[in-house]
Amino acid sequence: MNGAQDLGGMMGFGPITIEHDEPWFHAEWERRAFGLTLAMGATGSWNIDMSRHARESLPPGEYLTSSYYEIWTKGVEKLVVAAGLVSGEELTCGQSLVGSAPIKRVLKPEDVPAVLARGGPTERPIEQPARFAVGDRVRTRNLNPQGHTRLPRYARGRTGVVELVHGAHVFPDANAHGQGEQPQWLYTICFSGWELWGEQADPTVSVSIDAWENYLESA
Amino acid sequence: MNGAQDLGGMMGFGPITIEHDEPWFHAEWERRAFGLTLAMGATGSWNIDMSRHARESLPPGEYLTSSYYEIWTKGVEKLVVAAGLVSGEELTCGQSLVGSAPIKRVLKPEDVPAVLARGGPTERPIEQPARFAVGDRVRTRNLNPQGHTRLPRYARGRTGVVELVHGAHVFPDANAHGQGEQPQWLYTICFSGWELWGEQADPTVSVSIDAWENYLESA
Amino acid sequence: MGKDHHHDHDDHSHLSEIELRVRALESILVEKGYVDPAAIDALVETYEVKVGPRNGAKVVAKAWSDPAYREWLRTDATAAIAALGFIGRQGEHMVAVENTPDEHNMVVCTLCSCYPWPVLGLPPVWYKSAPYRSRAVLDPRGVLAEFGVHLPKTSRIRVWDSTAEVRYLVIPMRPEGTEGMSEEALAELVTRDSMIGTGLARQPEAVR
Amino acid sequence: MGKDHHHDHDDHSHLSEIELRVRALESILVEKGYVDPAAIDALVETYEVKVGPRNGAKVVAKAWSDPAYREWLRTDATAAIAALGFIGRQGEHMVAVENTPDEHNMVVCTLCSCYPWPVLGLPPVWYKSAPYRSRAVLDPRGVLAEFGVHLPKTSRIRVWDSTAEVRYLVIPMRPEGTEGMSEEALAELVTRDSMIGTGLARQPEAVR
Repeated sequence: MNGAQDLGGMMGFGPITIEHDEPWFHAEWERRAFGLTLAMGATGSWNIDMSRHARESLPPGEYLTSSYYEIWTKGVEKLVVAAGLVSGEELTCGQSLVGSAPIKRVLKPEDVPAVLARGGPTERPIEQPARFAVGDRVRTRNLNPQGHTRLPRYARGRTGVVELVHGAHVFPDANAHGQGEQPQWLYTICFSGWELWGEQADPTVSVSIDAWENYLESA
Repeated sequence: MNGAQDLGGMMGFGPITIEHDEPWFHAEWERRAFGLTLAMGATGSWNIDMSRHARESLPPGEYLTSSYYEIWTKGVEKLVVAAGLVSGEELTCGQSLVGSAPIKRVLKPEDVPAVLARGGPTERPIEQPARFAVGDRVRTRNLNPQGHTRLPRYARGRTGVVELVHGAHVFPDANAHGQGEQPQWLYTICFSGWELWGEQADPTVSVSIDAWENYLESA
Repeated sequence: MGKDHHHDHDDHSHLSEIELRVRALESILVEKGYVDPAAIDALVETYEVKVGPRNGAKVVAKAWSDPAYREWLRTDATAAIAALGFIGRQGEHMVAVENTPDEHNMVVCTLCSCYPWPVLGLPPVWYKSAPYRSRAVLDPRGVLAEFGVHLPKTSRIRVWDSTAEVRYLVIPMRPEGTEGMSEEALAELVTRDSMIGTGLARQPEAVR
Repeated sequence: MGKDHHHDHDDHSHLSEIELRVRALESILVEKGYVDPAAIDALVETYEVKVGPRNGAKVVAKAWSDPAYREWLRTDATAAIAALGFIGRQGEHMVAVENTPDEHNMVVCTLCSCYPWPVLGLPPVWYKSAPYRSRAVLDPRGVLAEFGVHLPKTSRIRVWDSTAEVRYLVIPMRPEGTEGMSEEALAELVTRDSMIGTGLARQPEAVR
């Protein structure tokens, strides 16, 4: 979706605030928000693409004025309600009102190292051969889905070159909406700054995105 | 600039709120904000393109969470400071601290009808003939200026057809930055929905923008 | 989520903050002699009392009634509209676009809030809002549906994004069964939204 | 404009609102038995104490020291990094990109905050912030200047936008005058920012 998360090429946010000796967390609530997001993720009630979509579908003004872990917190709130695990009323009054819903698994502290070590690899074997090879010129499609996508607006309808072929990976545009993993070949596509930003761009710059085969056509 | 004002094609703002029997103003402060914006505009201390740029260069999160006349108010605050008419300190403490700066003219109540009737026509005679004619196929340039522009992101690098030729008009990209009016031919360029939004767009839709000659090249 | 309550609270403190801010700004500008508060009153009164969509309705009704005027409006809308006395700020360069059975016109300003003040007055909040500005160019059919306008699927939709100082006035289709109605009566059928393109003209039954 | 004061006020009330909100959410999730609070502790401890950019520094130092490892890192970064024990979440699919005198690499995630956790830990606030995410792809040279990195005007800049689950580790250039230094000593020169591409490796003088 063309939401506020799609920040590439936007202007007006001011300078980058660099914090020296930055702590990993700036407040206790950030620790809890981080941990409970990962712990709920580990229950298997949703996938990472659903999480990202929950965050990016916050109203743009809210997204841009919320801090990072605030966005995570609001994302988890949306996800637990959507998954039927918590009701909106429970969130409103801040306490559990009814019994719990069935859940696939609960992350135990002793399993944390193994779960983190396993991670969530997204590469999948598929039979279909890759349509593109390193060096091929491709054009990104001009897609504007209402749902989740990982094709940023600044890189739509642009011609670039295949630089890496990563194997087939879970397709977020489907996986975010409960349509299964639908794995597809994933490529790194490199564009010149000129192609992305026009003739006034810095000629020394090139930018790549990682793009699924469905995002691409031959150029 | 690629700021929050450039809303065409964004998603996530929710439904349109339609207010029946809507009043022209919703609070007294809106009346005053409206009137003082126009009254200050009439002093000739800046032009309309500078006003628009003052508003659109608010930080995106602030722009999207401010109401309409709040944005106008913040715009006037920036403009009076930039013009040297009011200091930041005066705005902070909410009162005039030093004498006034010279100002070109002050709008008197009895002149309001005439000033509004005159308006601010932007058509200017120029010697250079129009480069494009009705029916020509043109392509918008992919411009990403840090400054003001009236070429929205969704219509950059797109091919369309010249539908109207409006004469030469003040060029906002220059006029907003004190570079003079630099009038240029202005055209209405019509694009298919497909061209703007890709193959999944509604085939019955076409969209036009008004584009200055500098935004265009032959296609 | 305790959220609605918080938002309410925000809105209130917000409103008073902006009230104070506007008041302070006006008092500084007045004290410095840049602004005459009576001029503000006169500006507000103009657009609150004198200028509004009844102006545009007169233009449309005349175009419906008078083929020569309609032709003039098509070829030089600025002059044709000025002939009815509607001129000036935010209407300096007018273009009138006519709906037909095959094509529906709709106006937006995605970059700010450009709107033809002399014929329509000040724009409604929704016209200036992010939901309308973002979606009018991407999904005009969906936007029309939110306004209760359901066009045939084959109707073309033509969106005009007002990115310059040209201002667009939509001439809605004249409703059936209005033959012989006076310009004054016809003007009653012309709503503001029908001249933006988010509505249609009213049926004569609706105003009887 | 009374603005700074207002913002301070906002931040405080904001913080307490979000504190309450996170607390309520955790208590609901714990009460329902979906989350074990000790698991939250263990997750936080992992990334606050155990995993951080020293991991990546070891990878880089080894690549600087051991040509065979460097080649492995280039061709199969996931395996080469796993061989040092750095595996798992947000590092499942690794690619290492090497700076040269002619080309500087820089990593961003414009759409969220993708970052190679096993080698760098959690991302800094600036990496997740709108200013960095918006400008890294449009004006990387300007961004680098804000970080105090001034490349020759002819240097190519290669930006990697992490739009999928592939995570990028920049291998900064090995500083001059570091011949014969041990991997441990070399690792001291490798800053977090140099592995994101917003910094360079430190000069050996800087750490003596």
